[in-house]
Amino acid sequence: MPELLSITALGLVFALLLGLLRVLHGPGAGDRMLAIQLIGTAGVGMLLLLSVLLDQPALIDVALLLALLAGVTATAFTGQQKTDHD
Amino acid sequence: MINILSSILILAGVFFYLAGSIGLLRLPDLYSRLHALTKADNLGLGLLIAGLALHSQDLFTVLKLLLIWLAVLAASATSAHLIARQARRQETDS
Amino acid sequence: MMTTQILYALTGCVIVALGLRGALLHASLLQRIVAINVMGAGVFMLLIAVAYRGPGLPPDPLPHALVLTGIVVAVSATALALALARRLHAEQDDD
Amino acid sequence: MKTMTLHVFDGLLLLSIVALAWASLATTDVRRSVILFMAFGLVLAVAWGRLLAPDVALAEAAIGAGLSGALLLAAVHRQPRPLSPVSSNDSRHQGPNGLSIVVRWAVTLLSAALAGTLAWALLHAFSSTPHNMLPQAISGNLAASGVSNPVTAVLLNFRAYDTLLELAVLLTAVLGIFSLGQATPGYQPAGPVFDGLVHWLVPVLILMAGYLLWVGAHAPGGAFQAGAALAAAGVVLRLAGRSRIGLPDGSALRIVMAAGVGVFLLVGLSLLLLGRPFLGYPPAWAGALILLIETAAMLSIAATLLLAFLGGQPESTGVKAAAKQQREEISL
Repeated sequence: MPELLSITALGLVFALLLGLLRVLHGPGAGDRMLAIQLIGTAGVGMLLLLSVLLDQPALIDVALLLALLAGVTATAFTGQQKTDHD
Repeated sequence: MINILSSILILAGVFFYLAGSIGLLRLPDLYSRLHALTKADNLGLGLLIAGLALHSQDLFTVLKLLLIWLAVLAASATSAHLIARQARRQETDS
Repeated sequence: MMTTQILYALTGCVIVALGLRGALLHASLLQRIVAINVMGAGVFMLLIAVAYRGPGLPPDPLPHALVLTGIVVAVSATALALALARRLHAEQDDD
Repeated sequence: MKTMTLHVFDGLLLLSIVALAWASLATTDVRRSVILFMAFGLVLAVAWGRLLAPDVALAEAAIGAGLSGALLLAAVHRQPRPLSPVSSNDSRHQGPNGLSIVVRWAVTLLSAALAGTLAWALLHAFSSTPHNMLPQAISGNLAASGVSNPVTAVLLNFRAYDTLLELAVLLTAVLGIFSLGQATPGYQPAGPVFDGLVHWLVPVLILMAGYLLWVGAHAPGGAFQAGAALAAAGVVLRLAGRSRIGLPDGSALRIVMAAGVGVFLLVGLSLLLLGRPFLGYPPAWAGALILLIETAAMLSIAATLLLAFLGGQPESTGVKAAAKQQREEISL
């Protein structure tokens, strides 16, 4: 089982690196945000795997917080501020 | 038996992750990437979580895992919508 | 030798250097703020690598506590810097 | 086999971290830089988890990947397109501010020299025999600290002075932000989809904050992470264009801002009156006192971070008028 999990974690890092290429290439900000979403989901997956692999149950909480903050990030990206006139 | 099932689920999860990221890289435009990615990584994480949940002993952990999946699902659906809307708005602007 | 520890510590050094270079070279205030944050992250990585003592062993909690407070102080300093930058631009626009 | 794979995992994770740090600083497009920095924070949270630092990973997930990204993105949205007057697409030949190649190389070499020195010092330190006195002192006294999470014990008991001063630093930062003017304008009301997210995300974040505060005594978590989660709930409300984001008005706000430092000081001084050292908790009360201080600290930290996101004094009418008057005086 640890072998399987560590290889799985490796697979997720590869997914992250592919997402990284999209972040670097863009071209638009939308593409970059999409890639960030992938990196976030891969990060959540990695933390869950590491929590079993390294016997750190607290990493599940980290993954949960990361998952919740993914929503905040997306809204920060698209939120429209009222115009500043002062 | 449970070990085999969970291994299959976890491996399938990683497969979808990789498929999603390859789609993100190879597909031609933002909208098709959006579709590919949101489906693939939600499914990938879902399968991974299902595989890991089979291993966990206590109910609270299983509930947390489920909550993680729901949070990612909702966040990615919302952000996909917002990103698509933003992209459409910028297209009509220019 | 602890490969993991050294790997992360050396990466921390590289990130500190990248951040310092960015903070010195960028013209935009906002990007300087980002660069200083990157530099801080490098220092955090150094400290956490130093605290790591191998798989299965409990790490040293003292650097963790340091980094934890460091993260919170860094974000509030960033906010202060951003507010200063905003005020600076408002003053420049008035001229 | 497992360690081999983990080494490869470490290598690739660090590769992506360095690539993100480099890329976010190599561009002159501020927006791109900030987005890359947010990705950098996300991957860092995984790295902290890998290095068995879940306490730090929690803070990074909430702050590094979430709040500071939101903060910087808001600053990017706010400013009119390029911040630097000279906008050159190619930064390789000439710097964004027209620095000569000589200066750029000098700075690069200087930074590399710093990294080299740091690395040399570290390798030197690693090769000498480690002093385990401090970690042993911490684990030896953990039973008397009132909590079983060693990081919380360091923060709220063994090094409580530092944490008290840190809360004072946060308070100072917010007062500095206050003195710079009023808050940035609010956001436009969210559409139905976004509103749907707000409806469940805000209560879940508040629950998460409570959970983190509670588990902090015996597992990773505590006032800092809880405060950050609570602040994130307020940030979501603000981004969704709500006028009420959970911050109290007027003097109540001031009390909440000062609560962390205040309760900390009160506890410390009361102990002094009882003939104990400042912040030297009696072991029997330590757990309860730490929880009390942490609750106050959580509220203060959340208020501080949320006010930091606002970027100035919130728009209560009295304050606004005063700020306007002050500004007119300055411009005269």
